[in-house]
Amino acid sequence: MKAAPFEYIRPASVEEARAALGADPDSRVLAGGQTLVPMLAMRLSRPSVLVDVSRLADLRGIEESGERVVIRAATRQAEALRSDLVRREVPLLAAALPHVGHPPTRARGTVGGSVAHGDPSAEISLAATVLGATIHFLSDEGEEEFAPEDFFFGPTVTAAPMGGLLTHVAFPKRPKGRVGAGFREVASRRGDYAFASAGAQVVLDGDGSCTEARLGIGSVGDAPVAVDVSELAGGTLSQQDIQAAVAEALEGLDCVDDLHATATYRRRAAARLAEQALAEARDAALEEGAQ
Amino acid sequence: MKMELKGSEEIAASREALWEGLNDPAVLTKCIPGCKEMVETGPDAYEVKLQLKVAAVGGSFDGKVRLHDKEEPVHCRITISGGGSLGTGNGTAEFRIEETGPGTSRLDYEGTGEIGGLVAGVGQRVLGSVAKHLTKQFFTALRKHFAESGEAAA
Amino acid sequence: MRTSLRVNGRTREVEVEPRMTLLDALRDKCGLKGTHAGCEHGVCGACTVLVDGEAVRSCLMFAVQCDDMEITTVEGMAPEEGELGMIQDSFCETHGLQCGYCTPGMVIAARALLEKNDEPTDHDIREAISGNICRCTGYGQIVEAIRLAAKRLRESNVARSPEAAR
Amino acid sequence: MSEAGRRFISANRRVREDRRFVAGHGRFVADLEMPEMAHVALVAAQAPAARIVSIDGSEALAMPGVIAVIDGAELAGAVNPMMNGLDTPNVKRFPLAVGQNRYAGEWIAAVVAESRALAEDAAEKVRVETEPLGYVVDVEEALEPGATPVHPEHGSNLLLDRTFDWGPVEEDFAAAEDRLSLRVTWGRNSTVPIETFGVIAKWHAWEGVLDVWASIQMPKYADQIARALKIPGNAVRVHYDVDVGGSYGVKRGIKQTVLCGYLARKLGRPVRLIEDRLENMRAGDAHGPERIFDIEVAFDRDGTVRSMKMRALDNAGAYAGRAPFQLGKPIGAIVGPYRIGSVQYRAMSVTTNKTVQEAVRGFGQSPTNYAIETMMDRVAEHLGMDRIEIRRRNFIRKEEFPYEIPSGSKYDSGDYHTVVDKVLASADYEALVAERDRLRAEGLCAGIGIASCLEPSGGRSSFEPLLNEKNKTSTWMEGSRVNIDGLGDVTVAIHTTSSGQGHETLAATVVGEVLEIDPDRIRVVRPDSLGSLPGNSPVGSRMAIMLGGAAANAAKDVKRQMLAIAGQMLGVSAEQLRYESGTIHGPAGQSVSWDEVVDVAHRRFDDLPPGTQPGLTASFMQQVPGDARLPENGKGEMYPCYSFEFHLILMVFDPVLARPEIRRYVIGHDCGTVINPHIVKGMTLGGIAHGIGAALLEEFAYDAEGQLMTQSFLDYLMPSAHEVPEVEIVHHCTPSPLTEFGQKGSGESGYLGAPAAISGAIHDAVRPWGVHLDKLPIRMSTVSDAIAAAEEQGKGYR
Repeated sequence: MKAAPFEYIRPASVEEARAALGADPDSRVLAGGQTLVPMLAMRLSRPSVLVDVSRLADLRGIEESGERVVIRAATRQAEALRSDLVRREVPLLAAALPHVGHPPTRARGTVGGSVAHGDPSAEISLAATVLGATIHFLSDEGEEEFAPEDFFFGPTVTAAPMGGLLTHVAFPKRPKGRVGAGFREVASRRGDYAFASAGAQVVLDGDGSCTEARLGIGSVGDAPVAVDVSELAGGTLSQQDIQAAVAEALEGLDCVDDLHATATYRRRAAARLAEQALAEARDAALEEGAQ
Repeated sequence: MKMELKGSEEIAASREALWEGLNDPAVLTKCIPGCKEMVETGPDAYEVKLQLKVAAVGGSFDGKVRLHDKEEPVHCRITISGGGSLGTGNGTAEFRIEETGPGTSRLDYEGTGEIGGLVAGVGQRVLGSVAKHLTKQFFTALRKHFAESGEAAA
Repeated sequence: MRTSLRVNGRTREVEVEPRMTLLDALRDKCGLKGTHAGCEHGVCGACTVLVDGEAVRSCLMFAVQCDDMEITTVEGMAPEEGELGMIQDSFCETHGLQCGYCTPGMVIAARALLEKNDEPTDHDIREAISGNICRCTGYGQIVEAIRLAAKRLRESNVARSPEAAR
Repeated sequence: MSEAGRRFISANRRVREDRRFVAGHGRFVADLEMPEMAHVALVAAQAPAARIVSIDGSEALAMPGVIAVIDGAELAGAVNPMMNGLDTPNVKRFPLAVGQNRYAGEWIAAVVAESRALAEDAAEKVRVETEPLGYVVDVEEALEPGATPVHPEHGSNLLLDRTFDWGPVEEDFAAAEDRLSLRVTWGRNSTVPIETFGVIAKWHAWEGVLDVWASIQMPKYADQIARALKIPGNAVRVHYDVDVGGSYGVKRGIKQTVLCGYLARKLGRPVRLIEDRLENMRAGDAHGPERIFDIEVAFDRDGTVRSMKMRALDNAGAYAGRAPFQLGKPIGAIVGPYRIGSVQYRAMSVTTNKTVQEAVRGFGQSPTNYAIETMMDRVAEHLGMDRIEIRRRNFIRKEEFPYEIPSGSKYDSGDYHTVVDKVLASADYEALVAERDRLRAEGLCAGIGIASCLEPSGGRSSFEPLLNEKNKTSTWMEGSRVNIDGLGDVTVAIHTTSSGQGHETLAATVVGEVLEIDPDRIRVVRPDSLGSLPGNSPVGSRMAIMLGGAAANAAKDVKRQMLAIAGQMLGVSAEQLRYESGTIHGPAGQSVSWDEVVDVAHRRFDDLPPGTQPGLTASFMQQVPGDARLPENGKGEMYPCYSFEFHLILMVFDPVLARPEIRRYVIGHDCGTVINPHIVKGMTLGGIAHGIGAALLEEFAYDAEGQLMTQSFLDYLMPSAHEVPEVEIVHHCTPSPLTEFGQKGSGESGYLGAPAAISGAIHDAVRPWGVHLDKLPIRMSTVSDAIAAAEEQGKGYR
């Protein structure tokens, strides 16, 4: 299982990377390689040029930028997992990251790579979808910004512009108030592509009453989706309320059938995980208030 | 593995123009994603060479295309079979064209395919989404073709 | 392409095609046969090596990506020819292997864990090796080996890397 | 020899092989470098069945670095078909498909190039024109009249259909108070070693010898290679000093070696094929049994099982090979550990357009145990009896051994009731039940799984004559040689490859035990096949018994020689001497040291007893213990030794997510005298992990169009450290009266009972919904969907 031949370029700057990608429509970005290289090895993918951006300093790092936390594309998943800033300001992402692959894949895999391949079971993509993060590209058209719902179409298929370079993903910082996040997924084995996943973030006021609730479902269809559980606002996130809101929000959820799991299973599992994620988020928010 | 594709597309072209376009190797070469070559080998029979590419997924496909049951300008059935570096594909699709207004038509299509080899064995996760994307690309190109030929005609 | 690989403290200049994985370069260009190919698509973990101190899959990196990086393979784990390192010795003590094919990757994964955490829980241990498939042992004696190595590490006076403080 | 008197056997000693592996200094076939080595990649068929119209390698051959392209027609013109186990001469098989392919992924052409990457590049350029043919993937469809035959020359898809009647089955059924029937299905899975199969073949034209280095675990491998390549048996030299990266049965390697052997001769260069994972999964020796069991069981209301009718319908895949014999091994333990008085067994092996099946750990015993244990659970459920109680009631009793089962095998020894008692005590069974009920009260699915089973070991391959009357095999011997050199150091030769079983440790331990010297001082070597004694490779849990016996007996012979020499030196008869740790003591306090005996044996012929050969060396060929007669009338002894295991597990899962968690896993294990506790423990734990995979995760799954959907490790899912729980082992030792030290086999342990136990636990957990899930692997979504469907019908807790 050897990759088909390709040319390897390691640009010295983002501009050079962009130029290399723009020059050849069959070029691909190589960052962490954890998704792309298996496809190369099986020859499902055969680009003519690989543009290795993994060492570009301008594509590495996590920083605050106003009301956002910017994670540059080639930042390792393991770095994001260790980041205090992420833990403090983007708790849902922090809750999602331990579910990404295994330690050796997180050590190389990048935040941008996870998003760029459009895998519906990618945990980072789900967190981005729930939180309304923005996905930023540099292309011939200049800088382009995508909302997750306009970006993910299906496995490997995204709205990424031709020859574009994913530069960073900007996550909104946590809202004011008592914030809690919950992330749940189910797969045959820990670390596998999930059959269903759910990410939730809730905000409580001082009395424990919910002021905002967000929920997203991943892995069940072509793309992660944010679903509307805004009706939970104003309540106390009781188990009944959560169940009712989830049942309503997930009505008509599009689920795929495959060898490993049926659509029926995915739909029911998504609901169960959504309930668990919301409850986990609620409990985390309550605990935050208690401290 | 079995695949099904089904849909309807509104195209800004008359029924006749659409019919002609769908029977014109030059138009098809332009619109079929990754089509490098389409050679007529007999009445309603073609050989195609494709270089497919959807995001990271890519590979070659050489196939034979045949048109059957033609009812000009309304209906035809297309069969395709072939293979390449990604595996094999065989399929049949029915097309029906309805006129929906002056210079606009609707193309209804419904097809089933059978995929074998590499993609069936290792790429099932991506197959559906790639197929949908290629279909979308085809119709985007087809629309563009008629938009351009419309402009040229105007 | 000419590239220089720094493996187990020694730098080698090698000529590789861009498509040659780090795994193949270690084996075929550096003669280091301890790192094994299991699946070549990033699932089984048999090819795990340390790159800049982190356990990574060498089948998912190309050799040309690795110049200036510090690579450690299982051959770099023994202090002397014929003398086992502490983690290796622990694997022998508990028989944390059978056919030995996944073992180098397991030993590397264990080292990556213990450099950061010398008091791992069983869950930590299992998580650290969860990306390494062993078909022989059912993992029980591997977990015992890493538990034992951690204990020995805690009880030893070996100076540890700054990473160990984490 | 008394157990207490042993120094090294059963001691917690390190496994000597481990040192080289932890250092990365194993010697696997892919590690070997040879000048001028050429590399093979394969062209795979895409359709499940197609006529090969043409294969055009010209474009590939024109690529730089490409040496050769060959197809099945060329190969079939030069080599014999590979051996069939059954008498099915028209089911011919060659390393590359000839004329037509019979499964998707079958190798139809081979490309040889200067590197593997170039060979893969060129393989893509081989133009294959085919015409699709009809195909069949479902085993029952393949049996229907008019089904597409996979081998038209053979006439039907039936390779084997044999019914055995042991005992008064119809009478027992008529006399029984109750009966029930069930169907269970064992999914196509296998052991999937992390090292794929690899081979290097090198032809010495001037010597007329084919050197072979391969990651094999295959009985009579050299013979088969020679026969296929039409060269003398002594022209194949297999190097056994290659480490094998796991096998558990599947590393058969015949077709790969015949292919490379042919290429090496044709090209005059060493030729190497290291299967990549895709080649391995599609068409390497990767797949295992796939079996439907239809069972009828007759029993009394007190739980006594009187008789059983079992039909095992096996989907063999596209060719015959040795795999159908996997329907034969279970005959050696067809009643499990139970006193079932009569059995009817129908074994059916059927071809389909799937990848060929190969031998897998247990050689068919694990699927059969799963069927028998599910049957016992079902009888208990039907009678409202406790599942442990019904087993206890039917177990063969300690005092009944040796116990002859209806099919003719004699179980050597056992104490099943005690093992079960020890497990229940160790697990605190009452508390386990309370814990299950507590979990259920929390709204979770919780279940206890129980399985007992036997591990037949050390067999003489009697299933061969049993299923193919032309085959007269009645030995399955193993040889070993012990040599004490001129400096007094001991070397033991073993004559096989190992794939993690620790045979070097085994041989050193038993020889050390006999000679009373530290095993660490003993070297163990693996001569090549031309320098080897006959042997049959480590299959069928036989090596502790057979290699252990051979090495021990060779060592005893050497010791006898030493005593004879010492007797001569002291002028007393050997019977008057006492051997102790290498020193030989005479009756009057005099003694002769090891070094003195060695000196006489190697240098002082004059001082040797008359008629004695110089040197100190002995070879021993171990015959299988027990009755060596061929089976008669479908009945005969198959295995000498029977290990026993009893699994007890607690499993829990959410009724919707259904992700199974094994909370507790306790296994009682009795394999007689344990030679190395580390090794036996590892086999048991590893076997359980395999069983977890077979029960829950692993399947070579095909779609209706005959395509293998699980070709990569993204879809063929093996348990990771998260899925395999910590396992508690409860030991018991009932020595075998038939073996050197009382040892029995343990190489298949764990795997034989785990699938049944896990399936049983899931059933116990879903019992409130009245659901049966009798097909492995039991996927999470199957469990969850079944619960949901039952709830819609108003069943279950709610």
